[in-house]
Amino acid sequence: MSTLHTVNKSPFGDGALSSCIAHCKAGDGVLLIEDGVYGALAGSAISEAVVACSADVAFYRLEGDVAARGLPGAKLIRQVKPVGYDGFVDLVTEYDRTQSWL
Amino acid sequence: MSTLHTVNKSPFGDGALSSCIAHCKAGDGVLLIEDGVYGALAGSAISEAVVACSADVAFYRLEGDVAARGLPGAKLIRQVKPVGYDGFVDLVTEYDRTQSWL
Amino acid sequence: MKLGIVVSEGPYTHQAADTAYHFAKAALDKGHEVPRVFFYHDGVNVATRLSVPPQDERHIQKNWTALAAANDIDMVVCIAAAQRRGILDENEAKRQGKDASNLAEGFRISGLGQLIEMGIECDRMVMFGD
Amino acid sequence: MKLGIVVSEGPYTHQAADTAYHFAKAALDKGHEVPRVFFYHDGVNVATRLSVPPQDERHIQKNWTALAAANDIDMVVCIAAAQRRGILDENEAKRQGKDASNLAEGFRISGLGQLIEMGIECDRMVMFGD
Amino acid sequence: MSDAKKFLYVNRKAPYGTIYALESLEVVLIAAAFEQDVSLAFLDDGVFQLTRDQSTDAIGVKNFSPTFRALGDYEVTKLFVEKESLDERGLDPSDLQEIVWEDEEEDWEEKPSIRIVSRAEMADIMADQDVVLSF
Amino acid sequence: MSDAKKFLYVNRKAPYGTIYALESLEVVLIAAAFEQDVSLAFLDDGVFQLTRDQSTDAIGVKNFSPTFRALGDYEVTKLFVEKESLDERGLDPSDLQEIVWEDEEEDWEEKPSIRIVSRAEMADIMADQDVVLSF
Repeated sequence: MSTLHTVNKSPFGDGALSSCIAHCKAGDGVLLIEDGVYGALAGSAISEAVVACSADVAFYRLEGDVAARGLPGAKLIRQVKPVGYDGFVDLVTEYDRTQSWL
Repeated sequence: MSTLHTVNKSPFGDGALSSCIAHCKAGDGVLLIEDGVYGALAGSAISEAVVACSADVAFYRLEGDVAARGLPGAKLIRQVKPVGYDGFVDLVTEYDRTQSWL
Repeated sequence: MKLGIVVSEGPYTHQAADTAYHFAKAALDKGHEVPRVFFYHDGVNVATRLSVPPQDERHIQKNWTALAAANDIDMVVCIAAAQRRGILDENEAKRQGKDASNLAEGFRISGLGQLIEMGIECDRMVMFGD
Repeated sequence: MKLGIVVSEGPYTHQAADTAYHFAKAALDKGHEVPRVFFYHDGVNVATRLSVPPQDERHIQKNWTALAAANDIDMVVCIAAAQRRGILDENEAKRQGKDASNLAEGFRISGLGQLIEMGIECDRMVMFGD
Repeated sequence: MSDAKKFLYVNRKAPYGTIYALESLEVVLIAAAFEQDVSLAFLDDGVFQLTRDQSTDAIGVKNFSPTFRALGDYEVTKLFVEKESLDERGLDPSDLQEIVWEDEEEDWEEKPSIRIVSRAEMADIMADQDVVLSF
Repeated sequence: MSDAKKFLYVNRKAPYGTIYALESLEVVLIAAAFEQDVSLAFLDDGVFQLTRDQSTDAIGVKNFSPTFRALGDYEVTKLFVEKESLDERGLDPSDLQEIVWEDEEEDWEEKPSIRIVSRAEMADIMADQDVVLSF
């Protein structure tokens, strides 16, 4: 039994991603959507926390939101895997429940 | 020439108060309103930053918002002075401009 | 699978209604069911038929109305949230003595019980908000 | 002094429209002028006359309408923001081919120039939002 | 109706600045009629919803905090509050209102509804649900 | 109309997740007609508004980032971007689009509109305004 967490806010101005990471369990997934995709930026003030957590939690980013925001692939944390809206749907069905960190 | 800054968000989930403090100048004022009044709580994770800044910046809290949120006077940082809506108006006129940290 | 969707923020101001729309479309494309979408908080504002976005922007309400019609989605707008924010169907407008209504086609106004029911009957529930 | 006010969030969802109201009242009580209040972003939703809050809650739109009438405040709703969000006066509704309008008494729809003008002509400007 | 599901209502936002706390409570009151297994989680700024002595006269907004004390009558008796969230905010459990429910099975004994839990326990509670609603 | 006032438009929010960035830009375009002294500040998540290569096809939302490049035509030529905000987000100035204006007084020479400033300089800029609008 594991959870897909979605985070839709930039981690630089808002505590949602930090709180989500602090409440994740091994085997959970975290999907970054909307302004949440800024959490996939490498070399940022919060990227170490994401990389550390990714040891036992799977991280995903919604590609449409990444492209909209012009984030270059080379600047993204490689442990955060890209998915489309169809991949989003698959994740929702693969995990046992979804928790939105609004 | 000095500025009245208003902050209306809780400093625990949102970066507005930190950013405001980082951009204040000596002689400015910071008025905590709405959920911003949580920034007046003593002994919190951010109270030291407020106390340190209050050495050369005047801090105020909107009393109606403090009362609504049930924050006991004994738990508030004493450097943050209470004002009502009328005091809010006075502050706006006394400082040269107002900047809202939305 | 049956996927329930909650939209908690208003159109244009927050991306939630857009993301929920793309998610619902992708789910239907994959053969899942989306029996109901529940609009709560400012999400009820998606359901106004008076919105006139610029020509070069998407029309969020019309997108939802079309998707629901094509896929038999029950789009429920929370009555308590809608009343506060001025979203009324014709019956509600009459009952409240208002001279106009603004609910768009494909949406219906009902109670929060429909949200709980969706949670009970769907295999997964996804919330989009702020 | 002349104090200009901007309201950037919708009623009930955010406290902004309430705080702005209490601020405006206090300013007028102290003998200041509030020549204009500008409603932008979701703030335009304050201006719907279709809102029906519960009996034991304040009626934000009616409070503003009464305050403006008593003190000759020019309440301007941004046209571009209003169109996106479905706030229309009768003229706009006709022009856009809509069968209903929802703008409340005391509010008028106009352009962003009115916001800049307020900034130029007022001694202070205060923004309430999210 | 299928078997009872576990519903968790997650509250992470402060009251009054936004309406989420109030509208979350409205959902919980309705949910009680559906005979599901209901829990409420208060973490991050959500812990502020439960402070004592809220008095909203000056801001002209309805004080909905007494409603939390009525939850027991709706058989909503599990209010989990995260200790770390209180600590970060300079709050003690004694700053929260007392909320009780009457245990029918133990001669209507009054029991506390609020349970202070650690962050790790909160994570366990979240992981043990069928449906998680966030406000 | 009185003498020109100094207007600062403060942008602290990211684009697309919310509409503030777009509606801020709509204000700036209108403001340009009023012959005031206009500056734009980008700090905190506001720096994300200026990234290159924004492509919104997949999310179905209008890409408004090219509009920033038109600001020069409206005589809006001062876009202050905070260096510390870029650093915290792992961004370099080279990740931002190039925005230029043509200086009429120097034979229409193209000059950069974006000026990277320190946090302390940003505070000075804010303190030097008549009207500050926040989006």
